[in-house]
Amino acid sequence: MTNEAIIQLKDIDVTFHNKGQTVEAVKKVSLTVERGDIYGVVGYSGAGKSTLVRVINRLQRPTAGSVEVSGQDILALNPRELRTARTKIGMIFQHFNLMASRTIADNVGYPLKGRLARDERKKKVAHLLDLVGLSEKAEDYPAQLSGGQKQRVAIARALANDPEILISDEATSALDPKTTSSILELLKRLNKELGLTVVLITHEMEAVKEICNKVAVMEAGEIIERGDLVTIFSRPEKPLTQDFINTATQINQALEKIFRQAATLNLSESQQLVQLQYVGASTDAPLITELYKRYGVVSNILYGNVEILQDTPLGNLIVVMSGEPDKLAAAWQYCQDAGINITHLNPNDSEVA
Amino acid sequence: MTNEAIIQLKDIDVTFHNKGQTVEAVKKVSLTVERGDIYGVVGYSGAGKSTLVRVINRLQRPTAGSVEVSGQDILALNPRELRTARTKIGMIFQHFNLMASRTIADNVGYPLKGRLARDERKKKVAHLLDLVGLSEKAEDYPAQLSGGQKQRVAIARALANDPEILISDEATSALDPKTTSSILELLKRLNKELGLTVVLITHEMEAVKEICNKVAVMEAGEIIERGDLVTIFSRPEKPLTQDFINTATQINQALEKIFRQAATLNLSESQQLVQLQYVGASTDAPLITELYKRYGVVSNILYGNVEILQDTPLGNLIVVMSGEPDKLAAAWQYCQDAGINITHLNPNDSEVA
Amino acid sequence: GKSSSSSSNKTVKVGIMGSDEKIWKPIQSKLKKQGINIKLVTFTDYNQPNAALTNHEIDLNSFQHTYFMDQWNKAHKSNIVSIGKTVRAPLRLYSKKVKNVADIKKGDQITIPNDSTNEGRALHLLQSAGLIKVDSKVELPTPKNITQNKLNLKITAVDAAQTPRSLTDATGAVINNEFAAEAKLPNNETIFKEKINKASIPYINIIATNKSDKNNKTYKKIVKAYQTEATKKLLTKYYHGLTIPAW
Amino acid sequence: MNLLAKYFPNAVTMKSDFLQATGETLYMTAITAIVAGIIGMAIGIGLIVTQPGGILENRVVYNILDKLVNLCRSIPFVILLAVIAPLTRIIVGTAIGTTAAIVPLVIGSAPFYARQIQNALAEVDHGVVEAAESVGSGPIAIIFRVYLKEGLPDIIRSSVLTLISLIDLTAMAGAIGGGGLGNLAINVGYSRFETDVTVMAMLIILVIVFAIQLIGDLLARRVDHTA
Amino acid sequence: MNLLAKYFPNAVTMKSDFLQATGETLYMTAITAIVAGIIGMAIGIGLIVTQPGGILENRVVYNILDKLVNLCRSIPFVILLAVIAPLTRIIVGTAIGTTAAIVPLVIGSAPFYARQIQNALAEVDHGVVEAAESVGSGPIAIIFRVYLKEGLPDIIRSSVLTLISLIDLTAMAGAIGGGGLGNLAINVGYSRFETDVTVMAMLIILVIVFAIQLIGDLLARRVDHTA
Ligand SMILES: Nc1ncnc2c1ncn2[C@@H]1O[C@H](COP(=O)(O)OP(=O)(O)OP(=O)(O)O)[C@@H](O)[C@H]1O
Ligand SMILES: Nc1ncnc2c1ncn2[C@@H]1O[C@H](COP(=O)(O)OP(=O)(O)OP(=O)(O)O)[C@@H](O)[C@H]1O
Ligand SMILES: [Mg+2]
Ligand SMILES: [Mg+2]
Repeated sequence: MTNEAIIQLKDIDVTFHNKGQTVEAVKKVSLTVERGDIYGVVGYSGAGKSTLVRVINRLQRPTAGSVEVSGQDILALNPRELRTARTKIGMIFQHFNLMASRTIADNVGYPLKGRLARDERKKKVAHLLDLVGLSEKAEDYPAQLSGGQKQRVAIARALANDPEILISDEATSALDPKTTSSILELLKRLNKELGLTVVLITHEMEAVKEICNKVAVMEAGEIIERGDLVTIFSRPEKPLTQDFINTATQINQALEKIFRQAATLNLSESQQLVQLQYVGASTDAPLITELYKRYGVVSNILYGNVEILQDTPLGNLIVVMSGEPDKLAAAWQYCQDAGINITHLNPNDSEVA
Repeated sequence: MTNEAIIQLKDIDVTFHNKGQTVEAVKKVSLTVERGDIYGVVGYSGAGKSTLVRVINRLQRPTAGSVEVSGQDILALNPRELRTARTKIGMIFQHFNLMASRTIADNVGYPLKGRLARDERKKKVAHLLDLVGLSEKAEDYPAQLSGGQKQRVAIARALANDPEILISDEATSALDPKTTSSILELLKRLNKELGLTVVLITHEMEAVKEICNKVAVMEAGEIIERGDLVTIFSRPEKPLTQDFINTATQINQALEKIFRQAATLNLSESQQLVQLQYVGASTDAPLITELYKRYGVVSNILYGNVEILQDTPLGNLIVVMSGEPDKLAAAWQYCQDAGINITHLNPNDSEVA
Repeated sequence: GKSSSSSSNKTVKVGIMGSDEKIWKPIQSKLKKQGINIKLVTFTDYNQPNAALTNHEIDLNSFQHTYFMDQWNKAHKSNIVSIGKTVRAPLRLYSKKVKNVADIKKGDQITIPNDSTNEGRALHLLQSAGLIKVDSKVELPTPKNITQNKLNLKITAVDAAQTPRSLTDATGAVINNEFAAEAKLPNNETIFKEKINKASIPYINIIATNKSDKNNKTYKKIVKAYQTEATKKLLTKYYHGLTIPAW
Repeated sequence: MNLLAKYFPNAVTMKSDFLQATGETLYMTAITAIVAGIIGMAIGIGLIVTQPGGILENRVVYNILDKLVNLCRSIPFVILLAVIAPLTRIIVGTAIGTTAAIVPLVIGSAPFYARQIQNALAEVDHGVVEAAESVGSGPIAIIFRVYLKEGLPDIIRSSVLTLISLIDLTAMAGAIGGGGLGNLAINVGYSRFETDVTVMAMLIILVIVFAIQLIGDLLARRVDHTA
Repeated sequence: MNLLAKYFPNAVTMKSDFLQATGETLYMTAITAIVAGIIGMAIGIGLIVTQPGGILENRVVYNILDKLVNLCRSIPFVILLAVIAPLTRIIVGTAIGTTAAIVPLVIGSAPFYARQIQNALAEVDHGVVEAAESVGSGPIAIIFRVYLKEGLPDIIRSSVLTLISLIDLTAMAGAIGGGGLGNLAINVGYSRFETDVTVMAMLIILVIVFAIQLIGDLLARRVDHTA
């Protein structure tokens, strides 16, 4: 994959004026998406994510800033050029925006009319519906679909034009985990096989972890943090990012529960509750066994989350370590030397890390 | 909390007729929700979840079956009685259904009109908006809100009447993890403090794990599995349930990745990849240390998910165990005796558990 | 125009008011035997037949009196001329409530037709009945031009077809002969009638054509065909003496 | 004023006539709008709530209303003026004059307005109605607080349309002595060939029409919060 | 037949007149509907796409169309019949007769229909229009494949409303020799006090109105997939 920038937003401002009121939905945001990226955009509800991505295909003209897509200055295009540019940018809307008067098949086939012959169109629509698992609803109307089914129609429609860029605004928010997985897999496959660039707004950190290679975090109209997936997940800098990652791994809730649990409430002198965080190869070394082997320290995992992001393992364990105080100290030193981030937790502080 | 049944659905059928086509959205479903339950309903997109819960307040008249809520036969009520019954059942719609012509405050205050004096109403609305974090949008209109903001308005409105029962159809699907957490916390608090019974349709297994005490799994119009949270999560019987739990814990994806990883591809004779699953107290015993202590078996955690559901720990680890073959066998025996479910994984089988 | 040709198989279009069809139909059949084809074009609006005539969409029309024709010619700088008289259609004042003009009381309501010529004519009628006085300088007075109204009568202009119907509400109504006939109003409800004198000459109805066609022989034949005993009988049959032949 | 006299030689002499006619038109339009508005609104709402799938589904009432509206709409207005004279007499005591004109005007425009209201309310999102039902709103609340509120922008636009049609209709009220600008334009201007009177009357109607449209557009925009 | 003769003494003798008048009414209505339908539709669409925020936002065109529609709607139909006679003559060669009546009928109903279309299309969800824009649909595609398609149920309902109003309007076409059932009802029934003719003419109009409403309702229901 090349490092060519396919989407370049520079100093984008979007301000809404409504009866005297002014809402600065997006403030001085710059964002570069490279061809082949699956770029996750996360952030609080109302942070300006939808508004920002609508700027990419000029559904929303920014109040200030410049937009370049595939080398074209989107804001300078005339209507005809803009239409051509838009055919290469698929968009899945947060509110689906299906046409109530058309069947599912016709909704999906809408973008193809006039571009493909009838037979080819039919075949393609059937294929797309199959991809999203809605073949048997082809002749139904949107009003007869469940929420998730509608969302899948919107996904199929956005892919109909074989876009180079897909803007997905919460495209799996109404889907069950299994269907979500299959959709994400689909996007990943299109990304791998056809080089589809994806801008993925989502609030599901699982989705981000599963397919994104880059992430931007938005807060109050600004991008407060951005970077590649592993960096963001292993070393989040902003409190909001940390919060998101923690709520996603549910570590906060886990800690709360642990603090309430018997095992931790009567910790002896020789026991210590710690949180271990590590990235990369550390997991290959059998840490817990090692700690016992070397220092006789016994570790009991109360909560654990070891996962693999972009082929890089990421560990997050809460353990009770038991051993002689000096041995414990030695064990901690060992951990630190191995690049493991260690946090001592005090169950009697109800404050959570 | 008593064991009184507050919602009792018996043999509910819902069939839609559309131009000759017939869709059996719900088939012979019985469901009992007890007062104080937070009952999760999960299932594939299109499984019939929304249709089923709409039967509870008779927005959808079932084709067959009986509905009892708080001891009343809902299907037998006259319009006036039905209205009274409905005031006690709050509902958050999957598609929000906000009134475009009313401000956010008026949308939330809608159910209170005529029930509370103007001042009290204002105060209550302000309080509800504060709960969902939308105080500064009080005078805006739905069209000016982001997707998640709309959803929060719908939540506030559903709570306005101080309902005894809250039916929540994907109420957090458009919310970021932080906001989701705070909403779930809110529901939990209302449940604890006021005994609010909640029927929670969701596809976010984290949400289920976080607040539900019971779960029902729907597939193709039927409830295929139901029970209390820990049982369902620890011993899912149906493949669909397993799938959901696995996709939620991302164990499938993890396995795929692990199989691709260096550490597992060159396993020696004395190494074995295993998946350990345990419920309850097992975590209190420092398993991995114990295995080394007793059998000299070194365990390296490749993937781990240890979490606490309803104060019961639930472990799911994928480890590489290394040791003499007979020691390994002994270690496995030890695990089994301790009530730990052990699965041997063969990385060269690309088939996933 | 084209109708100036007097070839006998030529179709002549005659514009009439719908209610006159029953008089014209027999004339039509009679002329057919003489090789003259008449096409009757019916109108409901007084302005249209003259416009149609000057545009040669019709060749003749028979619906107006001389007075109306003069007014029209003045306003439209047109040259429509009379080629034969048809009938006199005196206006009458009817009442279901009183037997005599003298019985009309203060503040009573009288309705009159609202088309301008009949309106003016109706006011003149009321003047000659001694009920009101109108400004003599105005040719076609409207209720605005009433200079004296001792009885303080309420004079309301309504659609001509409404005048018979308004007898239920109003004390009196000035009604065109045509509508009086159609409404089959009993003669004894007439309390005043337009006099046939010099002043009523302009109100004699005519068959009119464009000046250029004034001498068209076919048209003259048509006038002749109208001015017959048979037509007189028909008029009596349909109008019970309300409409008086004027030839 | 000279220019006015030049182009409107007859009209300038009829200031009081124009004033009176304008007053009559506004009077007829206003009273009719209120009465027909209420009746049409009631019937339109009736049609929506009793229609199949409506909140007070009732085949009989729906069919009666539906047929009644069609029936009234089948009668050409000029005929209506005449045939309902007895009814007019019962209601306003006489069948001629400006006030009497209001009865046929109401009957002529109420069914039309009812259909407009029905069409406007048919666009109200069913999901929103369900949301109101789910919090225990009864039919009255749903009608006033959901249908009329949510449908308001469209109702205003339809009302403007009806109001302007109504002004057109008042032009025919002259038939029963209703007067008004339309009558002036037709019976003075048109039938006496005083074109300037017709033009002047139409100009005044034009001003009224533009005012109604302008106010309606403003109001509709003000209450429309969908974008 | 005896009964018919008893209650409709005059009407029964006028079978051919009724047939002809029905034909004329249908002819005028149909041709006007087609022509005014196309013009009104075009103007209505023009208003929607050029309005502020529309897909072809254009203040000048919008204002011209908007004012034009208001202007035409300000002219009472009876006046319209007369004032556009010169235009009628240019278009159909004559200003009298059934065909000639079509010109004023078109001008009288097209602006009304334009407003109806405008109101109907104003209800089309903006999000759906955006979805079409996002896949590169141009104005033509959005008009035909989104606005007209999504707005169809409402367009049908509005068309029914306009069509029925049009039939009412044809009643006045008699003024310029247009004939038709309305004319029969007015000029024979009403003016000649042959009530049975009026009633019979109205019954026939009633049948036509009911047929239009029925077909319209059926069609609207068939194309409405929102619930
Ligand atoms: N048309 C509008 N008029 C006024 N304010 C608006 C409008 N559209 C959006 N906003 C405001 O702009 C901000 C950003 O909205 P946006 O839809 O981009 O948020 P988001 O990040 O997509 O949120 P979510 O995750 O809830 O969808 C919000 O505060 C919203 O209220
Ligand atoms: N009005 C309707 N007419 C016909 N079929 C319908 C209708 N409403 C729902 N269905 C069908 O019934 C089934 C169940 O729909 P339902 O909305 O209950 O699903 P769900 O479980 O809520 O799905 P999701 O998670 O996607 O919201 C679906 O297959 C859907 O297509
Ligand atoms: Mg958004
Ligand atoms: Mg659903």
